[in-house]
Amino acid sequence: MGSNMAEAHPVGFQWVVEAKARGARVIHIDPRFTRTSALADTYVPIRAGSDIAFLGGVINHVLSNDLDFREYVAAYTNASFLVREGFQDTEDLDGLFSGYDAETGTYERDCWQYQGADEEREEPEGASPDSPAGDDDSGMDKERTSPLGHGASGAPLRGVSNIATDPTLEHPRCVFQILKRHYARYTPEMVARICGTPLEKFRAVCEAWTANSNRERTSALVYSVGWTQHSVGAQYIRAGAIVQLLLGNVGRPGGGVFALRGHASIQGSTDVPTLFNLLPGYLPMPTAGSHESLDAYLDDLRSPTQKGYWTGADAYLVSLLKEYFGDNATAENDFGYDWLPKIDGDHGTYRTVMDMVDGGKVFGYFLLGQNPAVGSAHGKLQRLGMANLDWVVVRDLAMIESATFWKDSPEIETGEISPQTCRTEVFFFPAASHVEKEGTFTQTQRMLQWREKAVEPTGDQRSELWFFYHLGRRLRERLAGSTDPRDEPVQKLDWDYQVHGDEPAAEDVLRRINGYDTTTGEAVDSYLDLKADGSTACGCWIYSGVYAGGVNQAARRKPHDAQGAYDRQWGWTWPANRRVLYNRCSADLEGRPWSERKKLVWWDADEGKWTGDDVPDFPATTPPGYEPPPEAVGPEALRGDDAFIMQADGKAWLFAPHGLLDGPMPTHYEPHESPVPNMLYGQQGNPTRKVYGRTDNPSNPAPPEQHREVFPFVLTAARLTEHHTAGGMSRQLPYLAELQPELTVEVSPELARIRGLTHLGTAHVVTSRAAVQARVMVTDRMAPLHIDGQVVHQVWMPYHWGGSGLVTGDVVNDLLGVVADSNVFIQESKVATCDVRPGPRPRGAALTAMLAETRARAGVTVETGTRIATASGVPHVAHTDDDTDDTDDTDDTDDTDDTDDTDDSDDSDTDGDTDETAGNSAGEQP
Amino acid sequence: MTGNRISGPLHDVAGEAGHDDHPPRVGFFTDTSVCIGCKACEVACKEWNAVPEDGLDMLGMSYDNTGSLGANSWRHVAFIEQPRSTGRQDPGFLGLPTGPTGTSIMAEAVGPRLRDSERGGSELGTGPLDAPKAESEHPVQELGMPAFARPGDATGAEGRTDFRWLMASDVCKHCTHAGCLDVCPTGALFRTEFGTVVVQQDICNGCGYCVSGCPYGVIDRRPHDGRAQKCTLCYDRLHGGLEPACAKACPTDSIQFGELDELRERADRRLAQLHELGVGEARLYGRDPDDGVGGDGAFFLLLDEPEVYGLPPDPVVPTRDAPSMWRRAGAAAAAFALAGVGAFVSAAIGARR
Amino acid sequence: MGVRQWLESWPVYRQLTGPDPLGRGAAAQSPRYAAMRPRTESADRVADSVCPFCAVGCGQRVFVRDEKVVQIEGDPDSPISRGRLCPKGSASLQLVTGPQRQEKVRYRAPYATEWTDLDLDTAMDMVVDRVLDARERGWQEHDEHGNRLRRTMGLASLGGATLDNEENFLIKKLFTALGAIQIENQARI
Amino acid sequence: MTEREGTSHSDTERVGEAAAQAENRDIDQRVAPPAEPPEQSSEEGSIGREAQLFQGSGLGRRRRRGGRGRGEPTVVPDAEFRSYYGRPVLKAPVWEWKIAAYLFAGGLAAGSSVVAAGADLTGRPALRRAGWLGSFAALLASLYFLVSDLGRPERFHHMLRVLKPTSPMSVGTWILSVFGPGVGAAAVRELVPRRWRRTWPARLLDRLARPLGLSAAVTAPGVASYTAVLLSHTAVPGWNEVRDELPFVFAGSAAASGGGFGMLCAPVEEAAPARVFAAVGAAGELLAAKRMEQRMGLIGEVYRHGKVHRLRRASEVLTLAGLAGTVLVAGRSRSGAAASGLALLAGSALQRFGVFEAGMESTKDPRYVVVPQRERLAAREARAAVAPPDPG
Repeated sequence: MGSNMAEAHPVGFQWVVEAKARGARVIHIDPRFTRTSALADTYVPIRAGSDIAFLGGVINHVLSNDLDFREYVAAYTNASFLVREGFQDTEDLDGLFSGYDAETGTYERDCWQYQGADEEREEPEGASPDSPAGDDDSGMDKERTSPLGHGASGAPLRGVSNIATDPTLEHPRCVFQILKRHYARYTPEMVARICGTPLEKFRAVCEAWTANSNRERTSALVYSVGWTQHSVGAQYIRAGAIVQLLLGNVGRPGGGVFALRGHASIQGSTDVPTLFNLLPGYLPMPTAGSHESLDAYLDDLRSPTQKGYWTGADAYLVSLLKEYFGDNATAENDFGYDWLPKIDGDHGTYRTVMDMVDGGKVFGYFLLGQNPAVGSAHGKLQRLGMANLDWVVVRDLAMIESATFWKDSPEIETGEISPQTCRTEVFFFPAASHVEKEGTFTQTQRMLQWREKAVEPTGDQRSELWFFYHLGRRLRERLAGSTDPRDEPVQKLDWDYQVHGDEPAAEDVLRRINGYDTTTGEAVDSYLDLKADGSTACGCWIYSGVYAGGVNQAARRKPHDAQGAYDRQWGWTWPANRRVLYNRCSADLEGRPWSERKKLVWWDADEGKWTGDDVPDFPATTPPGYEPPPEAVGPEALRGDDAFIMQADGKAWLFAPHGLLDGPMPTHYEPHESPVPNMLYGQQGNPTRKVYGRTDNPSNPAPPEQHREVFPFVLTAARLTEHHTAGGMSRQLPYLAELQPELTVEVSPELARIRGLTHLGTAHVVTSRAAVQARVMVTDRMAPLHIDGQVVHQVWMPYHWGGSGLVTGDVVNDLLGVVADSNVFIQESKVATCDVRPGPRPRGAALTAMLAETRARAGVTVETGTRIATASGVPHVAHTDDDTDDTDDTDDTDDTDDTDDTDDSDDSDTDGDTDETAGNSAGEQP
Repeated sequence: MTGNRISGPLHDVAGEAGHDDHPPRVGFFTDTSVCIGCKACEVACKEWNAVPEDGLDMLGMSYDNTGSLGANSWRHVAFIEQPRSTGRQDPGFLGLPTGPTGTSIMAEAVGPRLRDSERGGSELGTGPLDAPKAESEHPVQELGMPAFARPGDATGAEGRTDFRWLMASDVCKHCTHAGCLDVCPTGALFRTEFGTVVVQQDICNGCGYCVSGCPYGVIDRRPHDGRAQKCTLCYDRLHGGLEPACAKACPTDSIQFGELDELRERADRRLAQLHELGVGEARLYGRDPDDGVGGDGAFFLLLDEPEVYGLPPDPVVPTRDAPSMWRRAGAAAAAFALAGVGAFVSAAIGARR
Repeated sequence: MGVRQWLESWPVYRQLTGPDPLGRGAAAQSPRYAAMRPRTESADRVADSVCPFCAVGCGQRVFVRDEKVVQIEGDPDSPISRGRLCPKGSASLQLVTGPQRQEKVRYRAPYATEWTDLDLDTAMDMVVDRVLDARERGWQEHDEHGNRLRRTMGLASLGGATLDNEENFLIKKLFTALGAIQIENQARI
Repeated sequence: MTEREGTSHSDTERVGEAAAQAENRDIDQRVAPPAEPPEQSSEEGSIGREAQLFQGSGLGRRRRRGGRGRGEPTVVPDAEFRSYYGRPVLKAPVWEWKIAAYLFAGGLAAGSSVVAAGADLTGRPALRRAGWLGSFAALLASLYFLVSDLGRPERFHHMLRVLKPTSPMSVGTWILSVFGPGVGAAAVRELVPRRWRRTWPARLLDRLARPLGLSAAVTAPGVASYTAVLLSHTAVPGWNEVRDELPFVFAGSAAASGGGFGMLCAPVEEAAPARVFAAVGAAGELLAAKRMEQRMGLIGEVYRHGKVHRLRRASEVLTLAGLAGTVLVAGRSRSGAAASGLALLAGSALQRFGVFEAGMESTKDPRYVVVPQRERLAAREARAAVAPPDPG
C-alpha cells in the first residue's frame, strides 16, 4: 500500500518477483492499476487518502476474530498495559481523542498516558531511531514549544516499572481492549463505503494477510510516500505497523514494514540530517526555553529511570559536540552546548518559503541538488518565494527550473515575475556527479555503501563536500578576528579534515562520523563505546561502527554469492550492521525461533548469548527470561522479553501514549481536500493538521463546506519509472526523455465520457491554486469507485515536468496547496480535489482570471479548509493566520521503520509467504 | 552441412555458416510474464551501443512511446491494456461502478493516424504527435456538471471488471534462417560464431534489402547514417564473455540470456509451471525449430496471440521459397529469351515470305 | 598487400575455398568485427559505485578510460541489485557525461535578463559575503520571553537527499555553527 | 476464438498435456467474451468497427480510404484480426521511387539488348544502334537509380564482396556485371565518331563488340526476370504473395519496353522483330498480371485500391493500347509505331511503379501480414486435426 514498487523501485522489485515465483502472493492496494498491480496476484482498488480506514478494517478483522498472534502480542507489545482512566476515544468524542484544544488545534496528551507511568509528567523523547516519533509537549507552553525538541527518541517514561498491566488482555482499559473498541466500527462494510474497495476484495485481503502470518509464515508490508505525503501520514505508517505487530510480522524474517524511499541517500539525509529539528542520529535540535542547558536538554531527552538504549543520549550528544568543536568542547563549557542554535516551532521548508514570500525574514537560500520550483508542493509559492530573496545559490548537475525561475517560470507569463523587476541574485555552481566524488549513500534499508571516485570533475564542478568545506574555511578566515560572541561557534569549530589536494577526504569525515577516541584517535567500534565525559567524539552515534577497527566498513563488497544469508559483509547497515531491526522478536519468549522455517536469531544457552544469522538486536547476554532488578535503568533494565530495546518501556506500541500529536491510535480522517464527508465521525480531517490559511495558499472546499462540486474529482500524483522526481536528472537525458516525453493526465473511460476528454487530446486540471495542462490518457487502469453510494472519480498525473530540459510541461505540483501532517510537517501531496476540463488551459491574464472565477464559484476564501475541528462538542475555529500557531510540530520517524519520504506513488504490497520482498531487503532469503 | 540450409530446423547454425570450433549458440528467452515494463532494456542497450534517441514524441499507446523496433531502438517494450485477467489474477475492477472497457480508445486514436505517415508508422517515433483536431479546438467550457453521477449510472452488465496490463520487451529474433542475412548483398549481415546475426557497420552500404527481408519488421536503415541497424546481441560483449546489456540490466530477469538449448529447456519448464498455475494462455513464441524461420535465437513467452504484441503469428523466411521463385524466374527468362529469338526468327520468316 | 593476400581477403574467394560457400558467415566477416572486444575491457580502471537515483542502492561499476567514463553498469556482486539496473540507473552514463552537465559557474545579477560567467573563486567569496550579511540581518539572540535563540533566520537551505552522508554532515555542522536552522531536505517533502 | 487460441499453441503437443490444453481452451472461452467489443451491431457502424482497432484492425481505415478506390467487401471477418494498436508488423521498404525506376530501366536495358543483338545478327543497323544505345542508356540510368538509393552510395562496390545465392540482389549484381560490359562495349562502338574508326582501339572494339553484345543478350533474360525475385524474395506481402506470376509480368514488361523502344527509335521496316517481341511481351505481361490478380487473396486489396490500382489500371490500358497499336498500325505507320512504342514503354514503367507501390502499401497495414498467416496456421491446424501428428 502506498507504494508503486515496480515503477518506483524496479530493481528492488526483483525480490518481489522472486518471492512470487517461490509461491508468495502479492497484493497491491492502490488508487490506480499500476505496473506493480500488473504483476500482483491481486489488485485492490482504494480511494486515495483512505488507507487508515482500510487498515483499521484489517485491525478490526484481526481483533474481532481473534486472529492476532497472541503470544507475540502479549510479550512484545504494550497490549497489556493499562491506560489512564481519563482517556477518551474517538468513539466517545465524535472523532477526537480526549485532550483536544480547539483554539490551538492541538492535544493535551497527558490523558493518553499509561496508568502508573510518568506520574510527574515528562517530556517525551526517547523512541528509537526506528520507532515512532516521540514528543509530547504536554505540560509545556503550547504557544511556544514543540515536540520538535525531541528528536526521534521515543517518549521518555518515568516509572516504567510501575505501569499497570493486565496480561490477560481483558481489562477494559488495557491497550488491547482500547484498540478493539477503537476499530470496532471499521467493519468490512464501512471499509467498502469509505475506501470504495469492494467488500469481497477487502475480505480477501484480510484473509490472505492473516492466514499468512503465524509461526511458520510472515507477511511483509511495503509502503512509500503514498503513505507519508498525507495530512495523517505518520498515522498511516502506525496503522500498518499495528497490523504487522498484531500478526507478529515485525522483527521476523520475511516480515516487516518496509519504507521504500525515493532518493539515493534520503535515508542518510535523515540519519545525518539536513533537517531543521534534528541533530545527527535523531537527537533533537535544542528548543528555546526548555533546553536552556545541556542538562535540561538531556533530562528532556531521556528519563534516568527508563529502559533501553536512549539512556545513553548524554554520550551521544557529548560525542557529537566533541566532533563539532574538538578540543574547544570541554566539560567546563558543557562541550559547547550553548553554541547550538535553538528552535522554537515550525521551521520546515514550507514555513520558510512562506516567510520568503512575505519578505524581510529570509534573505538567502541554498538549493543543493533540489529543485523546489518543480518538486515541492505549491510550486508557484516556491518560485514567488525565491523571486523575493536577495540571493539564491543553486548547486546542481544541470540547469534546473529553480535556477532559472527569474526568466522562465510560469509566472513570467502571468506577469507575477519578470527579470527586470526580480532582484534575486542567482549563483549557479555546477556540481560533481556521483562518480566524481567519493562518499557514502544510505539506501532505503539503512545500508551505507561507499562509492569510489571514478574520475575528477571538470571545470568548476565540485562536490558539496568541497563547497561546504571551503565555504566554511573562508567563513572562518573572515571571522577569525571577530570578537562577537555569535561568531564563536564558527571560530571554535573543528574544521580540520584531511584533504586530498583541496578536496576534503570523505573517508576522514566518515571516520569522524563513526567516532573516535579523542586521546588515541582510534576509531570506536560501536556506539556502546561512546562516553559522556568528552573522551570520545562521534558525528552520528547510530553510524558508530561504520569505521569499526579503523576500516571503512561501508566499502566492503564481498560478492553476494560468496557469503551467507543476510550478506553481512556487503556495506554496513546501521545500527551495528544489523539487517533486521528488533530481531529479538524472531524468537519466542524462551529465545527459540518461532519455527525452524522462520529462524533468524536465538538464544544459545550453552554460550549464554544471543546468536543467529543476523546481528542480534538485544543485549548480547541478557537471557530470554531475565527479570531486571527494580533499580536498573537503561539497557540493564530490559527484561528478557523487552524486544523493542529503543523504547522506554521495551515494548512495541499498539497504542502510543506519547510521541504523536494527532492521537495515540490511527484514526480515519478524510484528507484536507475530500469530495466526501467522514463516514465514521463528525470530525472530518485530522484535527491537528497543519494548515496555512493564506490568500496565496487557498484550499478547495471539503465537507462540511459547500461547493465542493466545483472540484469533484480526487487527484493523486506520483512517479513514473522513466523519470526521476522533479526531472532534473531525467528530463535532461535523451534516453529517458524519449520514453515518457509528455505530461499526461490519466482518466478512466467513464470520466473521459463525463468530461468530454479524448485520448491524446489536451485537457487541463484545475484546483483553486492552478490549472495544469496535459495530454489525456484514457485508460482502463483508472476506475471510478463507489463511495457511500456516490460514484467518485480519481485522476492521476506524474509530476516530473517543468520548463527546462529536453521535454517540458506544466508543473503538476502547482496544483497542490500546502497542508501538512502535524507530526512531521510533510505536506499532503498524494491527494487533493480537482476538476478536469477538456482543451488547453488559458494562459497569462486569462489564467489568473479563470482561477479567480473558479475560486469564487467554489466560495473559496482564506478560511476555507482551516476550520480543522469539525467534531460536535468543540468550537469550529478557523486557523488562518500563519504567524503564531506553531504549536504542533514534531520530529519524524515512525514505528518499526523509517519515516517520511520523498515523492512517490500510492500503493502497496502485502507479500505473503516466506520471504521478504522489498528491495531494501539486502539479500538472499533464507 | 546437408539439408535445411535455407529453411527448416538446423541445429548447428554457426557451423553451417562456416565457423569451425564455434561456441554454443546463444540467445534470449524473454519471459514477458514477469516484465514490469521499466524499459531498462531499451536504455541499457542504447547506452552500450550508442544508439541515438528515437524521437521525443508521445505515441499514446499506453506507456509505449517507442512504438516499435527500429534502427534507433533495438529493444522495444510493448504495453497492452486488455479487459481480461491473467491466470490466477483476480478481476481487478470487479464490483466497481465501471462502464464498458475503454481499451479500444487508444488504438482508435493511434492506428488510423499512423497511416498518413510516410512509412505507415513502421518507422520509429511516428505516432499521433498532435492533439486530435476536433477536440483541441474545443473552447474551454464551463461545466455545470453535477459532481457525481448517480449510483448505477455507470454500472450494468457492460461494466468492465477484468483488466490486465501486458508488457513485453521485443528484440531482434536472431532467426535460425534470417531473412535479413540471406538477402544482404554485401555480406555486411553475417552469422556469427555464436549463431547470432549481426550487421557489420564497416561493410553495410545501406541497400535496404534487409529491411524488406525481415519477416518481423525488426531491422531498419538509420536516417542520416544510411546503414542498417539492429540488435547485435552485443557481439562485442559476447567476445568478452559478457552478457548483452539488456539482459544484464533487466531488473526482474524477464530477459534471460544464455545458451539456446538451455534457454529452451528453461522456457519449457516455465511454461509448464505457468500452465500449472492456471495461466493457460501462456505460450512460447519463436521457440519451435520447425517454424517458418527454423526457430528464433531470441524467443518469448507470451500471454496472448503474437499479433497482439505486434509480432507476426507465422513468420516465414522468404528464402524458403527462393528455389521456386528462381524456377519461376528461370521459366520467365526462358520465355523472354524465346520471345526474343522468336521475334527475329519470325521476322526473318515473314521477310522471306 | 600482395595479390594473394588481397585475394584471400576477398570474401568471394573465401566462399569458394572455405567452409562457408553461401557467404553468410565466416567468409563474410570483416576483420574489424572479428577483432571486436567490449569497451569495458580496455578500461584503465573500474570504480565501485552506487546508483544515484532512488534509494534501493543498486551497485554500479564505473569504467574509466583516459580519464573519461566510458560505461556504467550494474555490479553483479551486489546483494541488493545483483547487477541489475532500472532505466534511470542504466542511463547513468548519459547523466554523468551528457551535454546537459554544466561546467561553469553562472551568475545572474539582480534585474539581469541573462546569465553571466563568474570565476569560481570570486563566486565563493561573494557567497561568503552574502552568507555573513544574511546571517547578520536575520539574527535572533533571544525570543520575546528572553529565552536564548542564538540563531539566524536570514538563511535557509534545501537539499541533501541526493548527497553523501559526509556532505550532509558538513552542511549541517557548518550551518549549525553559523546559527542557521532552516536546513531542510527532501525527506520532509 | 477458442479455435484461434488453440492454433497459437503450436507447441501444445510439446507441453504434452491434453488436460492443460483443455484448460487453456476453457480459460480462453471464459475470458473471450469481454475481449470482444460489445458493440458488434451494425448501427454502431464506424464506431463498432473502430472498436476492433483496439485489438488493432486497420480495416476501418481501409474501408474509408477504399472509398476512393471503390471498396469491395473484404473477405476476412474483422473479429479474426488483432494487432498492436494498428501499428504495422513489418517495416515499409526503405526504397524510394528510384527502385521502381530501376526496375523499369533494368527491364528496358534487357529488352533493348535482345532487340539490338538480334538486329546485329540479322543486319538491321538502325534497330541495332537504337537497341544498344537504348540499352546502355537504360543501364546507366538503372545503375544511377540503384546506387543513389543506397544509404552509403560510396560503398556501392561492397556489392561485389560476396556472391550470395540467397540474395537476389547479389545474384542480380553479378548478372549485371556480366551484362553491363557487353552492353557498354556494343553501345560505345555505336558512338565512335567516324574519324576515329580507323584507330586500333576502335578496330579492337569493333571486333569485340559483337561477341560482347551477344554475351549481354544472353544474360538479358536474367536481367529481365531477376528483379521479380528481388521483390518477391522479401517479407513484403504485396511482393511475396505474387512470387509465382511476377517473373512473367516483369519479363513481359521488359520485352514490351525493349520492343517498344525499338519501335520508337527504328524505322518501321527494320522494326518488325521489335514489334513481335513487344507484342509477345505485352501480351505475356497482361496475361500474367491478370492471373496474378485473380489468384491473390487478401493482398489483392492493395492491388485493387488507391494509387496502386490507378497506376496499374493505367499500365494495363497503355499496354493494351500499345499492343493493339503494335499489331494493327505499327507495321504501317512510323508515327503509329512510335506512339505504340511509347505506350508500351509507359505501360511497362507504370506496371513497375504499381507493383512497387503495392508492396509499400501492403506493409503499412498489419492486416496483410497477420490475416494470411493466421489463415495459414488455421489450415495447418485443420490438416493436423485430420492427420494426427506423427508421434515421433
